[in-house]
Amino acid sequence: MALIRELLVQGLQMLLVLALAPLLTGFVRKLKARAVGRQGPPVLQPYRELLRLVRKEAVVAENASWLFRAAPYLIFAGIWIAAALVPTFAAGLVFSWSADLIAIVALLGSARFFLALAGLDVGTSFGGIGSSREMMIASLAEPAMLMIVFTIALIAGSTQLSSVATYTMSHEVGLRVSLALALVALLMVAIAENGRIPIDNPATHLELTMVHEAMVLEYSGRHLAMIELAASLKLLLYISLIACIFVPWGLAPAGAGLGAFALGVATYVVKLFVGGVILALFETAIAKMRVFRYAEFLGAALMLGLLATMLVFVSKSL
Amino acid sequence: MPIAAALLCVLALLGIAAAAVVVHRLRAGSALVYGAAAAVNAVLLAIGLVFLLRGSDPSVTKLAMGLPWLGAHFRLDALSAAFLAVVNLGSAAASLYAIGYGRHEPEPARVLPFYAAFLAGMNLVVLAADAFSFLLSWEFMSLASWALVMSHHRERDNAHAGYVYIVMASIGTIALLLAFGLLAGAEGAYGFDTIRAAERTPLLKAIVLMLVLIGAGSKAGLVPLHAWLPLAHPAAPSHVSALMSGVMTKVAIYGFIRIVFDLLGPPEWWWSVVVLLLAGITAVLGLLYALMERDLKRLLAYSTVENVGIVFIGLGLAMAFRANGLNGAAALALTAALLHVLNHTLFKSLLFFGAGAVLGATGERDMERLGGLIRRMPKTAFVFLVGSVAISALPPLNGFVSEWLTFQAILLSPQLPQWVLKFLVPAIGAMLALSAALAATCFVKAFGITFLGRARSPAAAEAVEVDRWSLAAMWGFAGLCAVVGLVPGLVIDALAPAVGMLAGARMPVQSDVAWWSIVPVAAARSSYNGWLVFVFAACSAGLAAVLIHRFASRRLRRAPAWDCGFPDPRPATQYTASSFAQPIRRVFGTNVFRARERIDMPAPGDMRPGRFRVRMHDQIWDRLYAPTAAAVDYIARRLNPLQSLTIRRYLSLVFFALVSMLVVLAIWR
Amino acid sequence: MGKLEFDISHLLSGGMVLVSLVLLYQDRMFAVLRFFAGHAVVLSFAVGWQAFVQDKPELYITALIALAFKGIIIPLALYRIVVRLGIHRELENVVGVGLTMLGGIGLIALSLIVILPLTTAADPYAREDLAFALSVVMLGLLMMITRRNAVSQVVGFMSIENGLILAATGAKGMPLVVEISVAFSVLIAFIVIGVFLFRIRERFDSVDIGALDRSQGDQP
Amino acid sequence: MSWWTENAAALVLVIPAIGAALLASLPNYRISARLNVLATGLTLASAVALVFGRPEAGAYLLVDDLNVVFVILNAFVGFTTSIFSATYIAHELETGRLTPLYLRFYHAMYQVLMFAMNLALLANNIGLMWVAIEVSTLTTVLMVGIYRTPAALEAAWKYFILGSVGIALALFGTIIVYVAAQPVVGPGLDAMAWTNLVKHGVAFDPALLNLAFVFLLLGYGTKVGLAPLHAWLPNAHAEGPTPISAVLSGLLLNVALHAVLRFKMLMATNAEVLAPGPMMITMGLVSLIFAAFMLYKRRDIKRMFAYSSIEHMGIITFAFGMGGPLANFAGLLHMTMHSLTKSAIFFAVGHVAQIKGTQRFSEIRGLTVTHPVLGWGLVLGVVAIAGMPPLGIFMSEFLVVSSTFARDPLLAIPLVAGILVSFGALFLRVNGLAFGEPLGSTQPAEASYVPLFAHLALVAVAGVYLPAPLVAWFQNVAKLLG
Repeated sequence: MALIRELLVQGLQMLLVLALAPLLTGFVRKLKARAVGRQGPPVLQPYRELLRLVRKEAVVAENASWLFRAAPYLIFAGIWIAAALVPTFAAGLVFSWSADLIAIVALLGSARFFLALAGLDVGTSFGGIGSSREMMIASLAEPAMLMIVFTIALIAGSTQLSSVATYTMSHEVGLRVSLALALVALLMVAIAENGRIPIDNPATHLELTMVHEAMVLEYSGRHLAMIELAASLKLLLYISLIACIFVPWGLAPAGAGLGAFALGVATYVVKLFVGGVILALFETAIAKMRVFRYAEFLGAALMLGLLATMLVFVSKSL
Repeated sequence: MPIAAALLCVLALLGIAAAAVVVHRLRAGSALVYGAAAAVNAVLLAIGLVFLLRGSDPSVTKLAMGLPWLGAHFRLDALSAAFLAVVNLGSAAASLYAIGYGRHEPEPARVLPFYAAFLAGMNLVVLAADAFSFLLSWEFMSLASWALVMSHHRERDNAHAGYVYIVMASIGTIALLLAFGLLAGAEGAYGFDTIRAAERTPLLKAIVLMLVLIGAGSKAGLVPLHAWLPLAHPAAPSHVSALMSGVMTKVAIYGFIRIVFDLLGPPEWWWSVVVLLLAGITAVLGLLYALMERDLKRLLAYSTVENVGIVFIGLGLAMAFRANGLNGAAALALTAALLHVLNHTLFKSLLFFGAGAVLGATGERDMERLGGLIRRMPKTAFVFLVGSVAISALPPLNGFVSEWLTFQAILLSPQLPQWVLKFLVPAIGAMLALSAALAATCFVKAFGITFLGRARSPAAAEAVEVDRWSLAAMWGFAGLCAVVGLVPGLVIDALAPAVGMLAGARMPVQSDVAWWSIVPVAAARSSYNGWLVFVFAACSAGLAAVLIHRFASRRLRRAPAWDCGFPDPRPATQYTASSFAQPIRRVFGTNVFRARERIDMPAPGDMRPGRFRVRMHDQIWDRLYAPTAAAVDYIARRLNPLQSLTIRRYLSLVFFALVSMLVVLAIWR
Repeated sequence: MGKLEFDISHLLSGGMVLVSLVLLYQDRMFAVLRFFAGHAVVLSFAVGWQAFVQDKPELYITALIALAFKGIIIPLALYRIVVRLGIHRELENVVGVGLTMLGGIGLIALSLIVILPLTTAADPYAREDLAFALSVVMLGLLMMITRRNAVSQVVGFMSIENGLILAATGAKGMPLVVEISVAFSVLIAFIVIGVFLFRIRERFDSVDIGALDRSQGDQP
Repeated sequence: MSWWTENAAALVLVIPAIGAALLASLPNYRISARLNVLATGLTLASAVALVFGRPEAGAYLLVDDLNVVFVILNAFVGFTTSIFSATYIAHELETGRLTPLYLRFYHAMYQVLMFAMNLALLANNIGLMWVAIEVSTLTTVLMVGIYRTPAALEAAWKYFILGSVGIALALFGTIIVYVAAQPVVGPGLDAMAWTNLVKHGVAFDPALLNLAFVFLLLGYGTKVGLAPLHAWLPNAHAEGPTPISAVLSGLLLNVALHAVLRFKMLMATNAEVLAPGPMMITMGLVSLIFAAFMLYKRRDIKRMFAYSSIEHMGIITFAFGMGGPLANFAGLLHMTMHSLTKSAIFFAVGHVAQIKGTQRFSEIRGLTVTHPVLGWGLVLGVVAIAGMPPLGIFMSEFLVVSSTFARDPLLAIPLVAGILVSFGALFLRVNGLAFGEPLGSTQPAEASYVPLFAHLALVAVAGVYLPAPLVAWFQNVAKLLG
């Protein structure tokens, strides 16, 4: 009985993230438009786009291989699973132990792996640009991410997100320098990973500096829909990750009652809202970088992460 | 008596080698030899596995060979069994693969005998239990593999590769020889059991460690002793490359573990600092080299260097924990290392098989002349993809598991008392993470440029799928990559005896954890469940696909590539291997390789094509190897006149020798 | 042995050292040959005297050989070769005579020093004799390496043998001295060198080893 | 049989002597080649007989553990070389480099050389030993010069001058030993007999022994080919007929080494003398390192392997200089293995040079393609001489290096360096010789592979398995050498 309930909760979480992701994207777009004084698309626009895309027929390049057609589903699946494993409204989900934070990061890595391959599959110049830059960014962002994971794991004594969340809630962790650094680093990584300004501009086309869009240039129809959905899922994932690690309050503890869950969902939505607002403002505030400044940006993230890890020992030893 | 059986198998291999000298003339000769070798390997594999799973006691034997007063000792214990299994797993697959691949061999006479001898040598190293037999097998292994590297001796590079290889190998052997000299002492107690029993001063142990790092490290490919590896591994026929990269480096790692963990006695904590630093640098540099490569097999060879680095990170951690009596943690780190040994054998052999298939089908190793093979040889492409995902440490395949375990071990580093280690280990973790991420980049490049896109040369356009035998070997290893990745608990438990004997503890039993997930320390701390993740992903992907095809559109139209409106049919417009690596080169290359880009852009109206050239320097070669060679050459040149003096001058030499000796005699008292 | 005998043998072996020095000093081919003959004669006297003192008649043979071969035949043979090759004028030393003499003195000193630590228990004559013989040997060697001309090198070599034979006869009751001296002088000095000079002459009209060294097997 | 064993020692000397006489008088070279093989074969048989029963030491002849090793090795290599020389010489006659008359001389000299070397080994009398070594020098001088080319004559001349100077020094040493022995043992032959010398060595005057050893080491060391006394060796090897190169490298060097060892044993008996070890170690290391570097710039195959002989003699001398059961054992083993391997290499090289009509590296390539058997034989030989397993030299180098490093690390470093440097040179060359696009004549070889592969087989077996009696015997000798 309990198991079934657990499974239901888990399923609920999966559906929840799936449902909220486009909304978040649309919300951010809207907000950005407003911030620069435009009307902007309606908040529900992303849902419409997805529906339109899946209905359209898919146009595929002649020399595209099976990998090209399989990739979108794999990418979507990878990111969805990852998103489903991050505690959003309830800690201690039944399958949360099937992958810890490192595994989640790696799952995103697999998704990216296939995305980059898909970019290369048709053999166009744009696809190549996109993939090579995406992988370059990733190969700098991942170490930074893992440094952050280390920091958190060293403080919380676990890489298990549920445990981390409960630890952050239960203990009086206090304001740790290393945690602050980790947070900053995590934000930078999140920006890079989601291809937001200043790394990449999700709204561009035909710009030699674009990364993600260049990769998916050949996609259309349902495939494109999958990829777009995956992209917004990823954004959601990172925000809920930050939320779960740094502001876990409101998460329903394992095996809690319905009330707790309701509260959890509510707080979660609030967190997403706040995250979206911050992101939108940040993006409108600054300009995009040159491609080869990424290295410095992400290098800074990596250094912050490393510094955070080092500081953990110091603050512990104090 | 398992050891006797194992030795008989080795004898059989030697027999095959001898037979091969004549058999190769037959039409089915090579198939015969490889088949026989595969069979023997299978038996050895079985011996190793049974021994491990049964957890039997060491089985020892002594032959009246080798050093007369000592005899040749052989011993099969958990560690040897584990490596026996790994070695023969790789060898069996290689032999199977070669049954098909060997047909392409122009001169089988130059491969077959040495192939079997090489296998025998590797097995003997793992079984040997006294310094002499160990080194004899070790050097025999090097010799046989040298002959294999020289098998395509008409290409000039191969001769050079073979030369560098054999010289480096002998340097390594000499280092090990010196190490054993210290271990055995002046009376020459060369038996491993006596060495194990002896007491030593810290200084002596430190010297031995350094020598072993040189000896085993040079064979395994630790930077900066890796220089021979990317030359020699690709030079050999592909199934041999697979053996050298996938198996021989493991034998080298076995040598390191055997001496440092088993024979040398309890480690000092600072040893791990040395090992960790070397390992971290190896992991990152190996991959940067690989990223800069455009030769598929050399790329794979360099990535071997990286993976060796990862294994050594695990070993270094194990040392650190062991030195501080944290046996549990040591067990975790060591398990990670051993598991990665197995994993690397699996996917590196698989990838080399794939590269061999490509080479056989197109005659090309240069990625810039390949491309689009996923359509010409889909099966090979698929297994190569599996290998690439696995080696990039991506879930749900095996590469991820071992790196995940290594990370878990790194996360235990706060328990270490020494501040140096407290700070170093996370940095090493960062390096590990960096290398993992770069590995993904590298293999996106390797797979993407080779198999995706459009064919860059006629050869690639006309490629055909490889034979059944080769495919069988590749499928087998791809399957194993998946199995180990999905249910790693079984392998971890199988490795437990070996770990227990070295680390003094073992990881918690995994096979009885709920849902077969793996829990290195405690469930609350961290856990991972490969097959569940896989099932989830598969289901959701499948579900999504089905739903969309069922309820939304399933229509598909083939059209020319869109390419933002500027499609260009010429394959030359695709991204190439080097252009793919360009961002990374910009980021790292300038310092690591002193990479300099020269762009020659014609003035407007000038019709000649623009040119872009990159020059890179292997700094390790330039600063370490080239000067050494130059020094030897210089001395040789300066001494050379001494052999064309006049008789009178020679007489004066004699005269002065005599006088100086008499003077010595005079001033003696 | 008594005082007188000792002094005489001492004198004779000392005389050999002296002659070697003189030999080292010469810069004319014929003079070299002449003094070499003298060297041999002194040797034969020394050996003869030992034969008389130790009354070992077979040593007389050695003395006779020394006198006949080294004193007369070989010098004559060499003389003829020199004449035939017309090399009697040039006799270039490698280092100046003065330096050579200094070296010679140094060598003698060295050999004395080396022999010195001998326990006095050893028969005194053996000590002296060894010291002188050693000096002669060293001087001969020095001569070989300071002369560019094959003939004078051969001479140097033979003066080494003289030293050896001096030592051998000095050693009381040493057997095989005769055989050894025969082996040496006859075999080496005469046949082989003869053979070689012959061939060398017919190949490169000179015995100058410099000429021999022209064909360095391994040079480009 | 019993008669055989009783007179084995004498036969080892008599057979070559008779052989020499016969061969000198026989005009037909085919028969004489066969007779040569027969004589050496008989010598070998009687040498082997020495294992079963050995006569007690006489006034002139002595058979003990030490020299039995050498005698048998000597007879064996002499035998195989004579087989090789039969085919080799035939070819030389076809190409007209030698005339029947010279062949007659050659074969006679071959037997004389055998006789001289066996005598040098068996002599119980230092004077006799000296005479024998002298004779062996002269015979080899004549054989080196046999081609009468300018290069050959020069080589012979060099060899002759340096050899006889060395021999002279050795004689002086011998005399001093006698002077040292005479007061103790009493005048006469007894004072020159090994048996007595070793027995009474304790009482000898140490100063004299020291002096003697200096001269003996330099004198016989010249024949061993230790740097800086080595000058004659490369030329003699390069210019003489290859069988002689094989015998020189494989045997004559050993004979001289045997003499040095004898005197080392004598030194070992006396406590006050300064240890011969350091001197031998120094000369060994100098030879090793010098030769190792000299290997690089060689253009001539035989010359290169001559230098490699110097190198190995260096290692052996070093090992004996280190002393102790392990090092001495290793030294003996290394010496045996080196004789077999090096002569095998020269067999191969000889045929190669005959086929290709040149000895220059630059004109030979891809042997394993054009002449697989010969090529791989050569590769195997080089692999063996480079100290690779599973061949014999690996075992001895293993023992020398490891024990040295354990006892005196600082000495091991130059040793190891030398070994590595020479290793590099050898493989650099074998890469060029055996592999790559073939170069030079591809005519099939009419070669005698039996000696070549017999030697290599022995070396290969010895690498992994040494028969117990041989071991016991070596260990015994190692003990004697102290």
